[in-house]
Amino acid sequence: MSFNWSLMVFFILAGISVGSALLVVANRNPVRSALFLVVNFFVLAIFFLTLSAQFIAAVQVIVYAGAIMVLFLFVIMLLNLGAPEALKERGGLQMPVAIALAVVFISSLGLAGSLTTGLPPTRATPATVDGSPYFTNRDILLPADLAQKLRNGADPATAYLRDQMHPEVQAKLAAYRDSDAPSVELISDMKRELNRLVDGPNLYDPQRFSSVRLSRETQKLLNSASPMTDRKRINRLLLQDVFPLEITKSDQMGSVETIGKAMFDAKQPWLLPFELTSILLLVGIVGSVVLARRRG
Amino acid sequence: MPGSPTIWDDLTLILPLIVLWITSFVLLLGDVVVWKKNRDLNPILAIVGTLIALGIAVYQTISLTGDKAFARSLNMDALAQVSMIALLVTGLLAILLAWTYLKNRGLERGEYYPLMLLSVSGAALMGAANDLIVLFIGLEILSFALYVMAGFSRSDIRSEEASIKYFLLGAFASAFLLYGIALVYGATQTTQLSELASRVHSAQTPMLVAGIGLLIVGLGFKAAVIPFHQWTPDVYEGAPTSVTAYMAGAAKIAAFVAMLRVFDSLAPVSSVWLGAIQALAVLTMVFGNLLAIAQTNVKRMLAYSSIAHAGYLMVAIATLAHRLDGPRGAQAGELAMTGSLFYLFAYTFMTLGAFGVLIYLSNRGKDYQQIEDLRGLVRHDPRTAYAMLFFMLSLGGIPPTMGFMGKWQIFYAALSGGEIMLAIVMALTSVMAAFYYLKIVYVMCFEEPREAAPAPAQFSFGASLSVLLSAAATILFGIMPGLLYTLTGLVR
Amino acid sequence: MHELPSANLVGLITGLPLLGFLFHAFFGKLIITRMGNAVGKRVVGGLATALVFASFGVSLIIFSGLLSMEGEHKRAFASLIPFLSKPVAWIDIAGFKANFGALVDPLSILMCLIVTGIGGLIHLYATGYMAADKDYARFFTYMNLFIFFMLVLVLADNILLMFVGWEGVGLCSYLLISFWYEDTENSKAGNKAFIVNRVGDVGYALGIMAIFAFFGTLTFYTADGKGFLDAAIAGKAANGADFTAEIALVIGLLLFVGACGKSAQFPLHVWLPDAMAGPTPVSALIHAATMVTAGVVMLTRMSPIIVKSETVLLVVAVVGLFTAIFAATIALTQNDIKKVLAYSTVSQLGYMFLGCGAGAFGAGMFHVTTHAFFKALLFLGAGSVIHALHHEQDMRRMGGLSKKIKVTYLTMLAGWVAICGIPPFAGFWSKDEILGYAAGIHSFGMLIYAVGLITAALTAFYMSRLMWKTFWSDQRFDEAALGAHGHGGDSHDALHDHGNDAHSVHDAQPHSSGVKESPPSMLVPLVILAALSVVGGFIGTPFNNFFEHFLEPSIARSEAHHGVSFLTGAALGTIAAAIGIALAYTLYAKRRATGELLTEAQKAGNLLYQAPANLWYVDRFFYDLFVIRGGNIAVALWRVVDQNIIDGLVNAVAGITGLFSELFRRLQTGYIRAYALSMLTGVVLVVIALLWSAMRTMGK
Amino acid sequence: MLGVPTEYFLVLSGILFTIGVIGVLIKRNPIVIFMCIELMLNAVNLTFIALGRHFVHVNGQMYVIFVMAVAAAEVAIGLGIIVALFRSKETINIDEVNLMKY
Repeated sequence: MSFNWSLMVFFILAGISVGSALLVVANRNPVRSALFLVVNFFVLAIFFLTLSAQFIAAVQVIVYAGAIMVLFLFVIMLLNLGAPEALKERGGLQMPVAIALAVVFISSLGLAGSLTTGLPPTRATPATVDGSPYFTNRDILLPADLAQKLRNGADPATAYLRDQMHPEVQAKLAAYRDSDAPSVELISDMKRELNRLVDGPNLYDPQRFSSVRLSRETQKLLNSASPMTDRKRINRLLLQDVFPLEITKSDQMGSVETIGKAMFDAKQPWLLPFELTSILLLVGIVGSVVLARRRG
Repeated sequence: MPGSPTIWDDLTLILPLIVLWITSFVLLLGDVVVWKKNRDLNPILAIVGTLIALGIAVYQTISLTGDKAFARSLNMDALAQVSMIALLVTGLLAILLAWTYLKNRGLERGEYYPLMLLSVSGAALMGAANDLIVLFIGLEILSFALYVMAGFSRSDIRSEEASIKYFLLGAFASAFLLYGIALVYGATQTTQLSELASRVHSAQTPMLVAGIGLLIVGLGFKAAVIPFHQWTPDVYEGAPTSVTAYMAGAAKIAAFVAMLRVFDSLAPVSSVWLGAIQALAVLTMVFGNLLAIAQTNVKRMLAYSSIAHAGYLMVAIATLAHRLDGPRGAQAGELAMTGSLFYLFAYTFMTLGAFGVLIYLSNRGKDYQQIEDLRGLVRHDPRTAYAMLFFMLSLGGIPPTMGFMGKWQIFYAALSGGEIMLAIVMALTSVMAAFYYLKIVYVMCFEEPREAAPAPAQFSFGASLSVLLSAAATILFGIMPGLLYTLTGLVR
Repeated sequence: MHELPSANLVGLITGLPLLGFLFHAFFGKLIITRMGNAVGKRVVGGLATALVFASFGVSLIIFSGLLSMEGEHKRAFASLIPFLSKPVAWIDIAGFKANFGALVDPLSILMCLIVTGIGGLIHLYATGYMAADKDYARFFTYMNLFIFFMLVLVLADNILLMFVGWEGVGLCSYLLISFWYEDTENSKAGNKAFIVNRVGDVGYALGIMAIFAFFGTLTFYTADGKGFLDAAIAGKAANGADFTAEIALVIGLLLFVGACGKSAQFPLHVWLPDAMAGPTPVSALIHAATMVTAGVVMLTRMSPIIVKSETVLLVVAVVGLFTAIFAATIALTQNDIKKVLAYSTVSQLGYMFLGCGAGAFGAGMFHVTTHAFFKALLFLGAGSVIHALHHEQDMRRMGGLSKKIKVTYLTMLAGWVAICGIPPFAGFWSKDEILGYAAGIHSFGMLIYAVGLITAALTAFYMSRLMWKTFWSDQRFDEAALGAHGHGGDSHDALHDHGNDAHSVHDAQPHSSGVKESPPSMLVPLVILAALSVVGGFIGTPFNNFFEHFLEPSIARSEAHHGVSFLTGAALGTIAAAIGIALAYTLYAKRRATGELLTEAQKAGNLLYQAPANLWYVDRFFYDLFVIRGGNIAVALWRVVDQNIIDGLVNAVAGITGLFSELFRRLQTGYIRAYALSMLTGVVLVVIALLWSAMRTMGK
Repeated sequence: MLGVPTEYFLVLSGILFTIGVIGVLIKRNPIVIFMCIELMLNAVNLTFIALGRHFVHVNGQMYVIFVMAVAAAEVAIGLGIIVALFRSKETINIDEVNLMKY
């Protein structure tokens, strides 16, 4: 790699975001502060986009830059706070001490390596993002469900896949009970076997996969490519289609579909917090009503 | 699928919360649409709703149906259930107090009780959270309602000041908490507490350490631990007294139950955080008590006292660190859990009782806030004075009150866990506490009333009942701690 | 019989006063308003008294049961809940267990008898003394509550429950001091009492911690020998660790600090004289006969731990001895009759501690018992005098009462001979016993003995002074003026000038004037106590020491022994008392008219040297030596040490804490930015501390 | 931007967070203080998303959704409080909100 373009873009955007953040703080005029905050939010939205968080990026623009900042500006205008002279900054120790402490804060985090060396070992380049077809333990999102499905073998595809697995693993699956969380070994076994299936011969057979809804990408690949060259890719996609929720389809990690499915899947821990945000918003509404009423 | 939990089982587990939510909807709509003028219906319905929720919670606790719920985002174990009971009791007493207080002030706005019930549910969620993000949302539900309630007295500039101080500092603190959650997630790839417990040991990276530090900050703010405490006296003083009473009890319970949960699952890396918790505990005990001495306003004094009590509870958290050090440590950890729950019950009863006395007295038209206002109370209102005396003795940890029993349990836990130094500091600072609690007793009993014969306080059902219930509990559970221990002892 | 008969009745001992407390708390005032002042008060007071006497009766039953018990220990475990014979769990929390149980043994039952017996008499006295009080019901509510807590204290079978009783009596004392709290000069007394007691309580609480940390239990004794005192006697903790003298030193000293607070030992004695502001029955019951001896009871209960450490014993003895002589010298200078008795109490408590310190816990308890008789008597007698003189407490305005209030005078006389240590009255036997043992302490026992004898002489002197000034000198008040316009003088009597509150008997007979003997309800207790003061000592004579023999099972064996033979001791003790009385006679008998020596001496100064030719050389010598010099020293002691240094210390501690509090509260500036800054400081410190400690542990 | 290591994003978000902290500490206008708090929250969001990408985990993004909901409710309440304060005090200088102290 001669020149890392993406790094350069990153640094440019990072510079803009830090600069706009600094200007939010440094500006005396609250209107300008708000506008620089909008700039900052937009830059963050771009970052989100590149971090495979398409949905969040959209929400960032709509909710933050759109709704929230408009509200801020509205209040500033309402209170007629455009004139910055009203709030002359006073001298004193507060500012230097505050800045010094904040710098100590970030540098202690940085120097101690909290932000740079703290990440647990993981693949340098995520499989499904860079196209590698292999699974890791983390790709198995719902190990319990995967184990259940494999054990039950309700449809021919699942049953076939299970039968292809190592007899020992099959025994383990048979012994798996719903009430237990799958052990780490079982997860590793399943991952290893899935990777073996990916490596193995083409899994596709129209009969076998008749009850599986194939994604458009899979169909395209099945129709067009020569079976030999894209065997691994096809196998991976087929497995994803058989276990749509249980294993990652991380090339679409940030899509509305993934997020929506995760959000409303009773087996994932997001349903409750999602419902709770409605309570939170209710508190917000009631609170604003109380605050907005005239005195007395 | 038979055997595995369905969504209905999950919903059953949070049935008390659902009752609270439904009650708040009914109150919100009813106040605007149905019974526009009949203001007394609001507290009555709120009480009914809380009582139903309390009944369900007690039933569920006794029948021990608790389990993880909502795909492990909630952990409705005994700790969650018992803390929910504590919160509902706090809510109940606070509604009774508010009934009197709001009526006296002409503040009977329909939104008060729904806000309070919603915040109770938020606090209960904090106590039940098995996921840091649920904890965060619970905390925000609790806090948002409290920010608004602190500023509920719109004609009082102090109330608004309390509101904005609480809001800005609270939001600041919760940003730190959130950053802490993010770093813990980065270090362990999970935010579920039950998962954390098994992962933290192998993930002792600087990122985890910094994350834990920020969690301490975020939760320490809510719990009013020094040096994250400075909002406490101002907000306690400025907020309407009924809100202060509620806030003192509910926020303390929620923050400490959440802390117990978090640090229980962080016990495998206790060597990392124990020192900081110990230091904060000492700091909080010493300065909380010290600062309370010079106060002349009862509400402010009780605010510093609440800080001091947070210090005692931090001793329990520090004891939790020894949970994995052999059988003695495990026993100490259990004791710290059960002891702090007992203590939280005690704290909520005696604090709400003390504020209740202020509210009851304010029934005379004048606001009773200064210690001076209580001069010679025993002469013209002996019953109220004795109730206050009892709450002060209990807050001071003098037997045979509930406060003593609670303090003793934490003391005992600290001793069994080997936190000898903290136990000694706790004993010494308790003496310091005698200075200011007894100042009130002294002023009430040994000084002449300023006015010859102030008008007797009008009888007010809400405040009287609330004070009576608190006093009864403080005495009963002080003499017979076993009764409450059957409940708090479930938390192991 | 190894079982205690009627063990199921033990709970009644505490139950009956508790019942009284609850009844009066809820219905007392109602009864008085409904049934009228006269009848209602009789019902309330009578019930309160009857319940305490009933409790005394139950104590007697248990006592006789205990006597009939066989076996070495004479120890039984009962419940504090009436009609249960087995103790029930009070706290049973994850490995920590404490019973709501009673330990019935000679020590506890002796104290029960004293508390309920003397307490009952004082209740009876109070029905008369408080007859005109408008808060009559409240008074008896507190009194019954006090009896309950005191009984919990002495009966508790574990040190935590004892602590509950300990704090409970403190609370009642606090409430009862405040009962008539009007005088501004004493307005800080209540606070002082509480702060000083809290200092003691910290010692006690830390002692409890230390006991728990080492022994792992807080129960004194158990049936199967697993209590911590069992362990202390066996010399092994439950986990097998040796119970060494060092551990005994730590625990013993901490507990001793606690005992000092409650029992008013130097320098924690400052609260007791001020506590006399309460009604006289309260002074007699709480601040003389029962509560203040709790420290001695506690040390006796803990004797298996205390005797293990020579150092602790010595500290107890020295502090006790010093307190005894220190307070006795102060008592010389006081003019308020109750203050004299208060300092005398402090001094006598010092004797009791001296006994404990000598390892003779039995002798200490014996003095607790006899002191309860005669000091209760003296206080009640003083109350009777005060009442007769319409709330005059200043002895300078008394005199000549021996003929006016005969019964009071005669009973006071009995108390006087008892406290002076004249054989064969009660005080003689117990004081002699203590001094005898004190003489046996180490090599310097004789020194202690000598100081003890001097104290005894001082005691005899100041008590005789009190008698002369009150009863024997000429009358120094205008009888007609008494009662006509209330009360004369500027005494700092708490009973004095309080408009709305009780004027007790005085108000009951509003138009009477002159000196009146008290009503029978007050005299009967006086007579009974006088009889006890006369003959009470015979339970513990060296010839047939029933008392100490009875108490033996409760007390650790120590190496205490008599340093002087009985006859020598008795002779020396009597001589000391005689010297004190003679001195008082020579000084006061001649000055009957004024009864004033000290003040006149200070005023007149040199004139006295030019007094008439028939000077009694002895008189002048003693006068010069003891009254002018000694008196000045005593006054100086009182003024400088007591009023300034110790009081000052207490105030300084409070002041310094307050100062720091004021200082630090300035950090609370009210600015949101400042608060946020302090939060950020906290954040930075916490994060850095965590990272630092993590790096250290990871580096390992 | 696949080639950018996750750590870079973490450091960037740390810096943004710190700038927010400084703003909270030195600004006098509560609205701007509040904006700085929003800045802090957004910095945390960036952390979450970067970590989510690192772990190929949808969790990181889920957290952000909740944080955004919290932020929205917070804005509603916070601005309400500020407007209410302005109405009664006629000033918005946070240093004049100083009735209660010591």
